[in-house]
Amino acid sequence: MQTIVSQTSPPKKSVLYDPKVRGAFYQVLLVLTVGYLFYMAASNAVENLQRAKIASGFGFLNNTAGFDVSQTLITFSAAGSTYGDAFIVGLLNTLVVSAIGIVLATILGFTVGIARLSKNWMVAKVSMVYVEVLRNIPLLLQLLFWYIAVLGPLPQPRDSIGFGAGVFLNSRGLFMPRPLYASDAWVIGTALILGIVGTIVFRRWARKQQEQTGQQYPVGIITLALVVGLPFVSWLVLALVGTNPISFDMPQKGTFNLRGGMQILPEFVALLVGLVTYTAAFIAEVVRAGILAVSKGQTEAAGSLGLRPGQTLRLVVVPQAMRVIIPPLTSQYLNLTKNSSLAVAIGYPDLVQVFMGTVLNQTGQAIEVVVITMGVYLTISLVTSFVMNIYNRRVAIVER
Amino acid sequence: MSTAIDTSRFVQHNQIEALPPPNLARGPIAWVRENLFSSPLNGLLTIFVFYLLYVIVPPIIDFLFINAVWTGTDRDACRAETAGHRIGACWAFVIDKINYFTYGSYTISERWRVNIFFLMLAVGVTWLLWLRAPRRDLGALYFFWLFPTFSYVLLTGGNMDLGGGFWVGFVVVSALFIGAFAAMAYLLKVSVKSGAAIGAGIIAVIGITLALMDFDFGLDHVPTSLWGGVLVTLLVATVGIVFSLPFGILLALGRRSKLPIVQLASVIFIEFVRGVPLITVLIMANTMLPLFLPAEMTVDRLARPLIGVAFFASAYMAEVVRGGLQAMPKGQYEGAMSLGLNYPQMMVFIILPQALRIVIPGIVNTFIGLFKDTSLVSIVGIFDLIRTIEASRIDPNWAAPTISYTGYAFAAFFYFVFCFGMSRYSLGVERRLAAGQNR
Amino acid sequence: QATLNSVKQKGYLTCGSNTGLAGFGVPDAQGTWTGLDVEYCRAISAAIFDDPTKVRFIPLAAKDRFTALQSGEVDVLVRNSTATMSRDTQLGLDFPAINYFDGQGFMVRKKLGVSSAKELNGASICTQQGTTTELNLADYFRANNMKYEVVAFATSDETFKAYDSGRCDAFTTDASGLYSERLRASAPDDHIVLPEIISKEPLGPATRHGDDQWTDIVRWTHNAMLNAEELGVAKANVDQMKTSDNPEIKRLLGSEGKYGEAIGLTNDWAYRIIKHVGNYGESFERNVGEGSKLKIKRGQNALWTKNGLQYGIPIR
Amino acid sequence: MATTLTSRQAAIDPTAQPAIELVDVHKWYGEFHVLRDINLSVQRGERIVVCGPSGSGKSTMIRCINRLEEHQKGRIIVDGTELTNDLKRIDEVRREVGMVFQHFNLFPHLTILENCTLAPIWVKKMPKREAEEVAMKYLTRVKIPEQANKFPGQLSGGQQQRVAIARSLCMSPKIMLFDEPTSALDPEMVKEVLDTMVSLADEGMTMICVTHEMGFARQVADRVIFMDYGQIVEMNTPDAFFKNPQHERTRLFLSQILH
Amino acid sequence: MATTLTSRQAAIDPTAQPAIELVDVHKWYGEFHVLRDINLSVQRGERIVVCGPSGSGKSTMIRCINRLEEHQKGRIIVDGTELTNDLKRIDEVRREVGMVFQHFNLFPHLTILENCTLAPIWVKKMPKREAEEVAMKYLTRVKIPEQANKFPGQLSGGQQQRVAIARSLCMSPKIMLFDEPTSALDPEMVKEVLDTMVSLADEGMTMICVTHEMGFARQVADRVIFMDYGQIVEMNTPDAFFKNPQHERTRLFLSQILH
Ligand SMILES: Nc1ncnc2c1ncn2[C@@H]1O[C@H](COP(=O)(O)OP(=O)(O)OP(=O)(O)O)[C@@H](O)[C@H]1O
Ligand SMILES: Nc1ncnc2c1ncn2[C@@H]1O[C@H](COP(=O)(O)OP(=O)(O)OP(=O)(O)O)[C@@H](O)[C@H]1O
Ligand SMILES: [Mg+2]
Ligand SMILES: [Mg+2]
Repeated sequence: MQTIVSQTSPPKKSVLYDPKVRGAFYQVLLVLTVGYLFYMAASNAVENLQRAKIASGFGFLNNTAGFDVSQTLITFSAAGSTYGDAFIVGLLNTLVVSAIGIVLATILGFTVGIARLSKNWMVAKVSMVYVEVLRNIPLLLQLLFWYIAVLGPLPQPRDSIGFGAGVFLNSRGLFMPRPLYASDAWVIGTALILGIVGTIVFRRWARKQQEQTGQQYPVGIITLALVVGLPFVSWLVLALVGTNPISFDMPQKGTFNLRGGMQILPEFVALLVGLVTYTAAFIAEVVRAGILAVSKGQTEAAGSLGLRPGQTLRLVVVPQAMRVIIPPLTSQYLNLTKNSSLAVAIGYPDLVQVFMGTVLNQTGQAIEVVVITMGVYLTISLVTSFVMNIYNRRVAIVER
Repeated sequence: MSTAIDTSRFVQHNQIEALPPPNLARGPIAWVRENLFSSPLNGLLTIFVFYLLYVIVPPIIDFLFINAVWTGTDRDACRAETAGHRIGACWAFVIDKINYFTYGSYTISERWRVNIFFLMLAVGVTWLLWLRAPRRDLGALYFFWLFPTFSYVLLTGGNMDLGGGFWVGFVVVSALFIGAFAAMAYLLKVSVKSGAAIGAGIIAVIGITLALMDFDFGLDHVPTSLWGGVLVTLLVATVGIVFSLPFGILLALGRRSKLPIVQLASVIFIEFVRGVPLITVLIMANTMLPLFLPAEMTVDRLARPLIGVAFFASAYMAEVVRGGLQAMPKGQYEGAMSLGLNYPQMMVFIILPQALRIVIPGIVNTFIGLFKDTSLVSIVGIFDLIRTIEASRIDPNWAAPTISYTGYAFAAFFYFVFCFGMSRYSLGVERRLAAGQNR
Repeated sequence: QATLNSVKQKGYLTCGSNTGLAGFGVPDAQGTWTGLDVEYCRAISAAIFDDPTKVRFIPLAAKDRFTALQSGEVDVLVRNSTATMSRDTQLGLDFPAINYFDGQGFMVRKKLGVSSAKELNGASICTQQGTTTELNLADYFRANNMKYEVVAFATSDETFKAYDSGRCDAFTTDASGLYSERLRASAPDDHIVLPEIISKEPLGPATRHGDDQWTDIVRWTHNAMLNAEELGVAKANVDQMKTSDNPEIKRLLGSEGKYGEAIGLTNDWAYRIIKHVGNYGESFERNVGEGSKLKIKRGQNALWTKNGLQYGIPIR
Repeated sequence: MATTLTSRQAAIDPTAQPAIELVDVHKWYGEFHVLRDINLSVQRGERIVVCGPSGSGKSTMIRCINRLEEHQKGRIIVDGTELTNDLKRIDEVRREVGMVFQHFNLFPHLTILENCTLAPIWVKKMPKREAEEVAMKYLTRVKIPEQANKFPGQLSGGQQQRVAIARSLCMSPKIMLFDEPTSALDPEMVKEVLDTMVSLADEGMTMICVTHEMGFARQVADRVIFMDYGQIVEMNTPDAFFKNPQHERTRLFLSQILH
Repeated sequence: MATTLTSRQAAIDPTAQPAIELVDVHKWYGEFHVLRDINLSVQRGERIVVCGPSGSGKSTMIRCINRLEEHQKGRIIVDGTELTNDLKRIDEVRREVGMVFQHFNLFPHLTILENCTLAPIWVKKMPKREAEEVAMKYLTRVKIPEQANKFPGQLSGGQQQRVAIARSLCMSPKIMLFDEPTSALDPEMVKEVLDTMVSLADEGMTMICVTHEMGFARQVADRVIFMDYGQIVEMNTPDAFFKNPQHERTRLFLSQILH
């Protein structure tokens, strides 16, 4: 194990060839370039703003808005509300349409995705056509189409289509009775909460029972009975006793339009339908890929253990497919939320329409408005991907 | 055939020929039973789907073809009162406006220039996407340099009129630049000649590009405010593609860089852009870009959304390319390194060609997204196809009930043909790549 | 800085125009613009180059128009913009002239049987977002203690389209706009414009604050056209009028005094305007007046001599 | 390993109802005739090894036995139940028949223990505690009780295959089917799995095993079946089969496999 | 195959500067100490075979020699150049050191010929014509000139590995490193590759080869090195090494490998 170390000349270090030095050089270069660009942009902006006499700062959020918005979830009036309120109105409208859209798109998307894998040739092909057509046409076009498709055939308010029970449809939207809660409506609420709590308790108990005795219970039916049945029964009892816990504000015909009740704007419907059908096409693909990702061997193994198809799906296929589905599904949810900004094209007052549209134009404070709007979307995205990363780490299939 | 149930010893002496399967497994009836009515639930579903199709398809066919109006010069042709029958799609409207939908208000006598642009685009796309086309390296050069430059000259008319002063300045700066390259090469102890050559190459590319733009080819200037329709739609998409691929690759390399600041900068850019809706990026480009530029500098109104779209697409492209880079086995890097290739050589000759090939489907899918997204420029007032349709459908000359639907159907058809074509292409490539792996 | 110099150097003038408002500024299929507003631009071009076609129009949405002017993208904005104090003082703009005295009004379907804006309580109203219209609307209904539902759209196209397809009971914008948009309705005769005017909307060209010479050119282009009408100088007779003895006409057409040079132009600047474009009355009649499809009465926009508000400042 | 062929033969009662019976079974994949007139009767406690060239239909045959594939002609009777389209019967049959796949097919999202208890809990409605005890018993049997709380991805191939065997055993099947259980394994891991199978065989489990491990066949099989072109070409006791193959095709095959 | 040990020994001049020298080399992966105090000096023309159990650091050692890995302590001098952070020197060293990997690492998007000419053209700035001539020479050397225009995916493993060797040779390296060049091959292909390596060795190429092909070691090696736990445990002439291993660990290892 003896080795002779012969004399070699000590290495001459050439600093320029040291990767660390080179790295530092490139990075400094980058920082300088980016910094310079930012500096130029900022100084130009300051100069331009001064020249154009545009105010800066976020003070404008406290100024009176002076305009009205068609759909507001908080009280909002041209006289009393500020630009800050307008921001909240827009944000809430975005969130509402996104939230409902996500729920519906998920349902439709899973249905279509599973249908694409159906053994029924007809069902599979129709789903395929649905997916291909919807995916390959711009959403904007679809929204514009839905908007006229929704608006076009609807009658003027005077000729409203009535569905009975105070439900009307006309070109101003869908009108429904608005529930008014009487003082003892709390009973129903309590019943609902009791039902939910009861379900949770029951499920726990059923699982324990199963672990101990192997006995299984019809969890689904009992859940339904508790969550829906209990409130219904309590309402029935109250109604029979004579106090009516819930009354309805019915839409009435006015000069131009129906008054009172609850109104769902056609813009909202068009946006929702467009977003849901479009996103569902993408979700369907995600779902299909996820299910296909679970190998046939898994189903066969489960089958050969004697699990029934339903059980195989629930215990073996779905848990594995979900791991594949959830990450792309989340990005579809994010896409839906971001796409809701196309509301601007059909006049639904979402964040971009109200804030980046009206407020920006009324105040001229482009930088502040753009920064706030983008900040909101960015926050939603970052929070979602942060949560997703945690989830992914938790469910990742353990490998050697 | 003697049964062998109880024999534990058995030898088959005569070969049983392959028989056709029993009849129930074949024929249209069997097919229908197996594929449409295999169980009561399936039967029900089939009937439901048939009903659905019955409700949806005939009216669509009816609208698009049977009751459609193909000829006419104004609204009278497409109104039930005047035409005297039920009216479906008013294709006469599209035919009447087709030139507007294609070129916008582009000067009529100059529209041949747009046609050449379409042709050059088709050539470039085919060259790049057809995997077995000859000299695809030249194709890339064409698509990412010559084609954009020529298109610029052709569409705007070129003749930027930079003036002699500019060119004097350019020559001085070029000389300095080449000198800097040579000096750097000297410092880095690589061949000064090749350093200067690289510098000169870069200058030559920029110089030739500028010279072409500056040269007066005798083409009339056509201001971008006149451009519109399919021209603008394809233009926005093309700029997005031409710009986003190289820039996306740079961003992807940046994101995988070991240098923390480079990596951080790439990550911030990519995640920022991917976190916000395109429409906000467009509005920002539209309203804020002028604010960030010096007062005397203005950016063409069409160029603003182009810049926005290009950056937006780059971020998405970067993520696709990064996927390809990550899929490259470490052995390829090591093989290249052990031959003594340096980083740029390794990337250009070994890693990127393979990584990009793997992600062709991803790239094409990004293009599809980009192509669909071009429609959003209409929201910021650019006259793309959608916008020209929107503008035409309130033309009182053509005011008729089905005009809007017809316009949208036309646009939907246009986008569908392109996007579906691209998606089939990417599927084909994907299959071929998968097949190649099993080789 | 000096817009006139840069315009002369470029060889053409860039004008911010409406994206399309019939009678005021609208491109035809060949991309040629016509309208009362854009003729101002042609007039300026005629004054500078003796050629009304050295103009490039850049169609601007309401929300982009002032930025475009501020940033120097356009030399002058001829796009039915309301002159207000805040715009004049805070946005760095100048409104050198009012070429159309307007006010915000309403349009409704005849079928509704409404004859006054006061009857619009509870109506839904389509309007364009980011405009003074939107604010005036809110003020008017509040002042009259009426309820309404507002549906706002980004562009005037979308707004009118929504109204036309029945989304709203009423459509509101400047009265001139109402007439112009009505032409595009699928059945123009089904709609009426209500008599109430709920705001003052002095519309006119706008220039950048600070370039006085350029602002003067725009201002005097307008006044030259008004004075020409008042003096009876028209496109057809301008050459005859050149020989007129009337000192006012002489000053106007440049045969007396050096008024043109004072604003950086030639002395026959006004002659060029009238030769190529005509006087205000001609332009009005041609584009929006009774002779046009819009059929708007002169009304407030008649000369002061005919009980209108248009008052040409004397050239002397 | 102690049982000799003679004592084994005695243990099987040929008069009792056979565990598995295939009568004139034919199967097609589309136009392709994969199983041709298969006749086979397996007694309780009998151990059958199936071999044959690739594509000869070995897998297809045993997959038909627990109806992972449908046959189109003939009858298959497993444990007295004929396999038809009747779903309920299939479930019953599958409960009695354990299957071990070439690629293990463990459920990657469940721990080893959960893999083993899943079916007992949901199919046999066994209390969880009890199912776990059973599972641990069998995991000890296959000598990997200490891996119970790991995930399949964390085990070596040989260990995974042993888990797969334990998982099947937890359902206490009467019959075990093995489809080339060792061919996806590294040579050193094959032995572990074969040992486990030998010890199973010693306990009198009825089993059909597709394998090319001729050592295993010699050691435990009661009969060896050779298949080719979807047919059973030859069937014999291992001794006779290896020493004195009757059919030309068998001889050729054996010459290749035994070097 | 003709050279005998004695004539070989004469061919190496121990007084000349060594081709490779490792002095007190240590390397860590994170906390894990993979190479511990490695001292090795390889003379020009010498052929070294490295063996040892899996994970003992064999690959790591030879990867350090062309700096695919960095060492953290000690000195590595290749062909008179010490390996430091200096990029230029690394390129120079890599030009002189050819490496053949277990998994070949051919570039799948280039033809065989392009694989071989890429580095000569871009690193050595050789004209393309000339590079192709050189490449064909070496492809003929490894007996696959007719495959020049195919793609790697179209060749068998053994052929691919021979291309990998030819690719390295095209850079005319002074030193060749082989990292288990035959272990990813089917047994029948191993011979082709070993033959190629033997003929290389016969020409006096300096080479270090990680392999468990003891026949190869006996035939060509000047010295055999046995590594374990990141250390060089034993180093000797092949004769002495196989007949009379000194260290307990070596004996154990050899007993396993030689059956
Ligand atoms: N789902 C299928 N559709 C069509 N043909 C199939 C299908 N599954 C198998 N086959 C064909 O049926 C034949 C028998 O397949 P099987 O898997 O039973 O062979 P095997 O004897 O198990 O072969 P191996 O030893 O390779 O596993 C093969 O030719 C195969 O290609
Ligand atoms: N990138 C790395 N990070 C951390 N540990 C590593 C890394 N690469 C190798 N190792 C560890 O270093 C040790 C030595 O690895 P090396 O590849 O040199 O072994 P080897 O002797 O070549 O083994 P084999 O015969 O399996 O190829 C092993 O324990 C390995 O797990
Ligand atoms: Mg098989
Ligand atoms: Mg190794």
